[in-house]
Amino acid sequence: MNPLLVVLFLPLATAVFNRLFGARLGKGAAAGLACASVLVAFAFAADSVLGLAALPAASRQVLVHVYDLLDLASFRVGFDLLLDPLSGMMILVVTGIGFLIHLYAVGYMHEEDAGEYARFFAYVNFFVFSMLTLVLAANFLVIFTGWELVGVSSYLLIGFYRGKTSAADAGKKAFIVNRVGDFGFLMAIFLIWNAFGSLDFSAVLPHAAALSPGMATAVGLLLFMGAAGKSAQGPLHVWLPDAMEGPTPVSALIHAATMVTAGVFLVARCHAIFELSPLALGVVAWTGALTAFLAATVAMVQVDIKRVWAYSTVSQLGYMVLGVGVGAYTAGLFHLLTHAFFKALLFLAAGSVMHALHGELDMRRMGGLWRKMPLTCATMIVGAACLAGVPLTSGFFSKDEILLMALRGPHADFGLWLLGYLGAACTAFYSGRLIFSVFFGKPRDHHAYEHAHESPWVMGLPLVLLAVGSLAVGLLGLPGFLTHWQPFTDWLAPVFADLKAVPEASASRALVLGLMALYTGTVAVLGWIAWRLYTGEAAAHPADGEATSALHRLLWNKYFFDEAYGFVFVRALLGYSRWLWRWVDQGLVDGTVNGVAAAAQAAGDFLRGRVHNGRTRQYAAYLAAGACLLLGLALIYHR
Amino acid sequence: MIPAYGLRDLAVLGPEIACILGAALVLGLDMAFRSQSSKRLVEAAAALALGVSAALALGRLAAGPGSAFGGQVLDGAVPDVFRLGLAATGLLTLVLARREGGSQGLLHAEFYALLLFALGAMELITVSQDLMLSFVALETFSLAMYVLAGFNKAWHGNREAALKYFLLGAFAAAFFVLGMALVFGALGSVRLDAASALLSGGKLAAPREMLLDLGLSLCATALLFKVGAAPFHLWTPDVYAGSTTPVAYFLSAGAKLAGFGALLKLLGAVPGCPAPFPQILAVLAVATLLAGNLGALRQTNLKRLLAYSSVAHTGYVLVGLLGLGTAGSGAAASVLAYTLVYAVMAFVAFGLVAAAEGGLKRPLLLEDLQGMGFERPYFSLALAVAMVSMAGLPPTAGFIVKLGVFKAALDGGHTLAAVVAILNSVVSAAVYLRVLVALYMLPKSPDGAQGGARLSGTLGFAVVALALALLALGLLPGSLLALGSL
Amino acid sequence: MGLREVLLAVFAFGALAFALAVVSTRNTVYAALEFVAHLLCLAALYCLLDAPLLGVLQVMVYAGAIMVLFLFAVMMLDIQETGRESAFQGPGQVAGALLLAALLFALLVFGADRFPAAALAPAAAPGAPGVGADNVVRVARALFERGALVFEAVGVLLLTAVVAVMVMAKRRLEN
Amino acid sequence: MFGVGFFLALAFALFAVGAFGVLTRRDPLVMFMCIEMMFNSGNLALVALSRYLGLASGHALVFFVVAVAAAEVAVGLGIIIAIFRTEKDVNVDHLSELKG
Repeated sequence: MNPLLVVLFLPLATAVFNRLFGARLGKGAAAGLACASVLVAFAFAADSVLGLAALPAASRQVLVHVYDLLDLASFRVGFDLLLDPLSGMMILVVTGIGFLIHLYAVGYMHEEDAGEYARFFAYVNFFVFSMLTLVLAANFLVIFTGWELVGVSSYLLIGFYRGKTSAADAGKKAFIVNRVGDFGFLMAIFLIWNAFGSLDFSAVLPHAAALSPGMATAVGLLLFMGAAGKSAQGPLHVWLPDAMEGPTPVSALIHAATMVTAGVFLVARCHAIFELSPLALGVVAWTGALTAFLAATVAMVQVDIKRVWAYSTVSQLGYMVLGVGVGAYTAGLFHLLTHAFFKALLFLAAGSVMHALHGELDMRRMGGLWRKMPLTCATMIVGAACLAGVPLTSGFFSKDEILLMALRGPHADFGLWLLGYLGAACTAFYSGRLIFSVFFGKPRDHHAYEHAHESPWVMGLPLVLLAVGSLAVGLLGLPGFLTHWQPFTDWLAPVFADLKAVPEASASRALVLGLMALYTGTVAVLGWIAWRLYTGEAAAHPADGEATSALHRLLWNKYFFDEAYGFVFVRALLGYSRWLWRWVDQGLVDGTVNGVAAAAQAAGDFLRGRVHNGRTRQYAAYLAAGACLLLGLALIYHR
Repeated sequence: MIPAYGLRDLAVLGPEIACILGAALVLGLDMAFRSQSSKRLVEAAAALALGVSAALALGRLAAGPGSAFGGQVLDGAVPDVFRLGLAATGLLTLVLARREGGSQGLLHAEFYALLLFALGAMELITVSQDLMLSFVALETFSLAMYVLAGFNKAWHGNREAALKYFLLGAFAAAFFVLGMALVFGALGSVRLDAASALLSGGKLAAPREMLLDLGLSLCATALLFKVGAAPFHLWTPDVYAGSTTPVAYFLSAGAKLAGFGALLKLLGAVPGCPAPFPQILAVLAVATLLAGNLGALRQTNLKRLLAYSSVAHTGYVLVGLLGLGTAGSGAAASVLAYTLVYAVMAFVAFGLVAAAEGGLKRPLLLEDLQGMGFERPYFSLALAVAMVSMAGLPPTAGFIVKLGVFKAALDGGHTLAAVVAILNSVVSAAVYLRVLVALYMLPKSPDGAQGGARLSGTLGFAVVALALALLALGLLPGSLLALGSL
Repeated sequence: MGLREVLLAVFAFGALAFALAVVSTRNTVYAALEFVAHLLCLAALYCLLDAPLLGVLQVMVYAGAIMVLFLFAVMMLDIQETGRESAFQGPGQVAGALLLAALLFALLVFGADRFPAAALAPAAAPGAPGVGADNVVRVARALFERGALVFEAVGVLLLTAVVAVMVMAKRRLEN
Repeated sequence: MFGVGFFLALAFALFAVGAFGVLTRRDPLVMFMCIEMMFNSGNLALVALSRYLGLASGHALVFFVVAVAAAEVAVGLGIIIAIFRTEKDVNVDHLSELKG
């Protein structure tokens, strides 16, 4: 039996078992089983990937046929799995980080009763299975199935806390916004089916050039519509911040590390189609860049730490999409990999803080926590440093590569780079802001501070492992001028071997170093500004809706004026961000989504109230009108 | 010359004859044994008749297409599977009636007899090539259905449902009569095979073609009324909500199978489905999808929700019919597959409604399901599977059949209708999600249905088995798609 | 204009006039009687259109049996109550219904009557045995030879109707 | 003057009058009579067309339609009587509790 089948189906089997019998087994057994299954899956995945690595680079593709989904004379689709360097990397991420998050959840969820506990692990295992189906798919039908399954499991987990209306609403929103994206994906699949008569990647992607330019653009844009829904790219990002209603490990696993990267994965997988259409690639890149910048500015004013990380995730996904949009697939995927580590870490650390403070998430009520929870503090600083792009961390290398490609790559554009750069500056600011507000300065809520405590080892261990991983994973993709040892690029090279021009930035070493210096300087300055603003006694957090009084305080307090114009600039940006969040993001984008839903409901109510009013004779009138309609159409369109 | 009809002709109608003889048997048994114990006997006889009918339909399927009674009847793979599906739907209705019948006053010989008469007529209409025969069959099952809808006259809802259904159904039937007259004027007969022979031979002058189109459109009105296509659908929520649950299921699934079987025959009269039929179907499909999905969006009464959902599903099937003009689009097969899977999904849904409303003196509401997810795990999982399948998500059979109808429409060049249909599945996701939210995410409501929702006996077994079948067909859709090669 | 034409005109006018009377009469009993008159006009038209068998059938089954059922129902339901209420809903609904009915009529006439002769199937050659001469024999052949299956189906329909009426007529089905 | 077109037009007119009656009358019995009127208009069209085409098979169709209509009347009146037997007021509009 192929080890891939174990990787795929073991989590499913455990999920089913835990859902049915987990509650009776007790907590320990349910959790142990769930963790063990993912660990075993990881081991088998590693084994498969090692086996793949042993093959010569050009033939690193293993197709596993599970069974025929349908087999007609003209048309065959199998439940086929494809292991290649791309999916190999993804299964390691899903099972590896998935395992650490399982481990963390053992501690995090321990207050739930046995039934809920087993249910949680069943759902998470089911999610792992769904995500593996998605990444291992060898044709569009299987990838769509996986795509929908992760949607369903994400939805189940967002609404995990029963009786919480906000959780149910968030789950519904996530599901429906994703359906909008899926509509595009499904249309793309139909177009591909029509054009190629097959859904197998092996029959479609190598022959993508057969598509007419217009068709390639249509397919590309529709595929990206699906990708944007899953990867929370504006304006379909509205579901992701609300999705934080779910348990924290879920946020870490699904809404940061794995599922949301599915869109990036899809674009990378179908790059052959995107490469045919400069328009589609342009839309991808600009969507990514705008999302990266705008979401980063919104993150600057959030006070709920999970929401900060949520908008940060939207922003970082924007970078990945920007990366694949400018043709820097390897760079985008590398950022996917590093982000999976450090964002999982950041969410889990946030969960640890939340755990310590009994559910408190408002950073305005924290402060000085480093004394109480040094381990959480240290690991979160590591994660935030990676996120902010502090030099020599993994995030620094991966983001640097994307920005370089945006400036000098095959589809470069200065505007893309500028948006990316500004977004990176904002990222540095909000990362610093969060760390300093939570862990440094003076405690702002003494009662909560007194009761804070470090989390147990099952939660601490994953934090440490992820912190180490976050730092170490950067070594896989050091910049080209430092070393010729490029394991990540080499590993993915076979996947992107079909690209005509090797997507390498044509930049001089001086430019590269200059840019690195620029980023480093930016991070340092903004980090310092954040430190000054958020550790002092007069911590600069305005209360809700008190933007004017904060401005007032700013003017009143000469201290800030003395510092630097930078503060004024930051203030202005903060004001802008607040405006962006409140009016554009919450008002316009979210409002549109809600508005469409409300309009549909109003139309439904109209139908029910006015048309279905229970009066037989009125029904008969509609019947007669329908007959007239039929006759009229028959007369108009007669042959 | 007297045409010689013989046993060979009767053999083609075996499945119908089995139903009708079954009805006679049921009435006879009831008269012979007037005791409590005869109820089981009557039920067994009805089940036997349906089983025989199904077996004979299967036999006809294996035997290949057969023409009988001078071409008035023509079966073939698609009609035979429709007949099989109808017999199965009848059996499922018996299962539902067995559970619900006691409390809803359905366990009478007349109920079984009317059900069998209706099924016989429904099966007949799917093989009929003669509009007059179709009309008689249509009226036979309509009359039976009016009375089934009002079977329990003690209930106010039953009375209102019966009257509404009857008045509107008779009104729709009048259009059929006039349409038949116009077809007679155009052709000199009311035979569908005559129409297709003349049309494909190019022997029909343009004005006569037009008269034929008008006549067929009017006939289609009555059939579209039965399947609940907008704007002929307004009776559905009222009648489903007013009838007893087994009858509501029979009205939704049986009428869809028979109605679409008949529509396929009707459109077979115009080979290649030329204008104006695609335009008519496209307009109706869009209207039906919107009416069904939007109407269901805020519905709280579960039976009404299922009625609107039934309307929406009719819309999807109409989308599939759009591919009829294009060879190789598999339109007929997609319609067949969709209606069959709908019958299964609807059974699971109505079966669970029946299980949950047991003993409740008012209609079952969405809030009664709140918190069931964990108290009644099997009930809830089965309902969840049905809802996911109705929403058309993988890996369920609902997804596969939706793909089939979308593909048929796209192959027929009806991109816009397909896009509207796919967009509608976004709306419908919201509809079915509300059921899942109630089951799994909301706290138990204080005055929710108490004690019901237990899956037991034949109904429990059938519901769980068919919910699993929906999943299995989604994962192994080969058999479903094999319908395309019929 | 011969006698036949005059009779046709009279009965056609009568059929339409009584039809209008049925929909506009408030009292149900009168409406039923007007409907009988309408049916009798139709029967006369059938006879004039060389369908004597159908004319007789119309009188016996429709004007006779069916309308007796209607009148019986009117008696059973003690109809006076509705008589007092206005028969129609508000003017808006009447106007809407009028519009719909007019539209239906216009579409049908426009569709079918635009090509009065060409739109119809070719008529039988002159001299061929028509519908008039041996009408009963011809109808009988059509009914029992090629129509045998439909005839059987009508039998089942009537049986179904008997059972259905039985269900509706029983005061309460014993459990 | 009295060609087939005339009778078709008459049939359509009767059909429309019947439809108008169904849409406006509240008494189920009168509604039902109007439906019967629509059936009859179909029959009239069939008779006229049969005469024009010289086909007796149209008469057979009318025969069947009458038989079907008779069955429908029996069942329909059964339903109406069963429902309104206990009501004081015979009015379809009063049966509109099922709605929404």
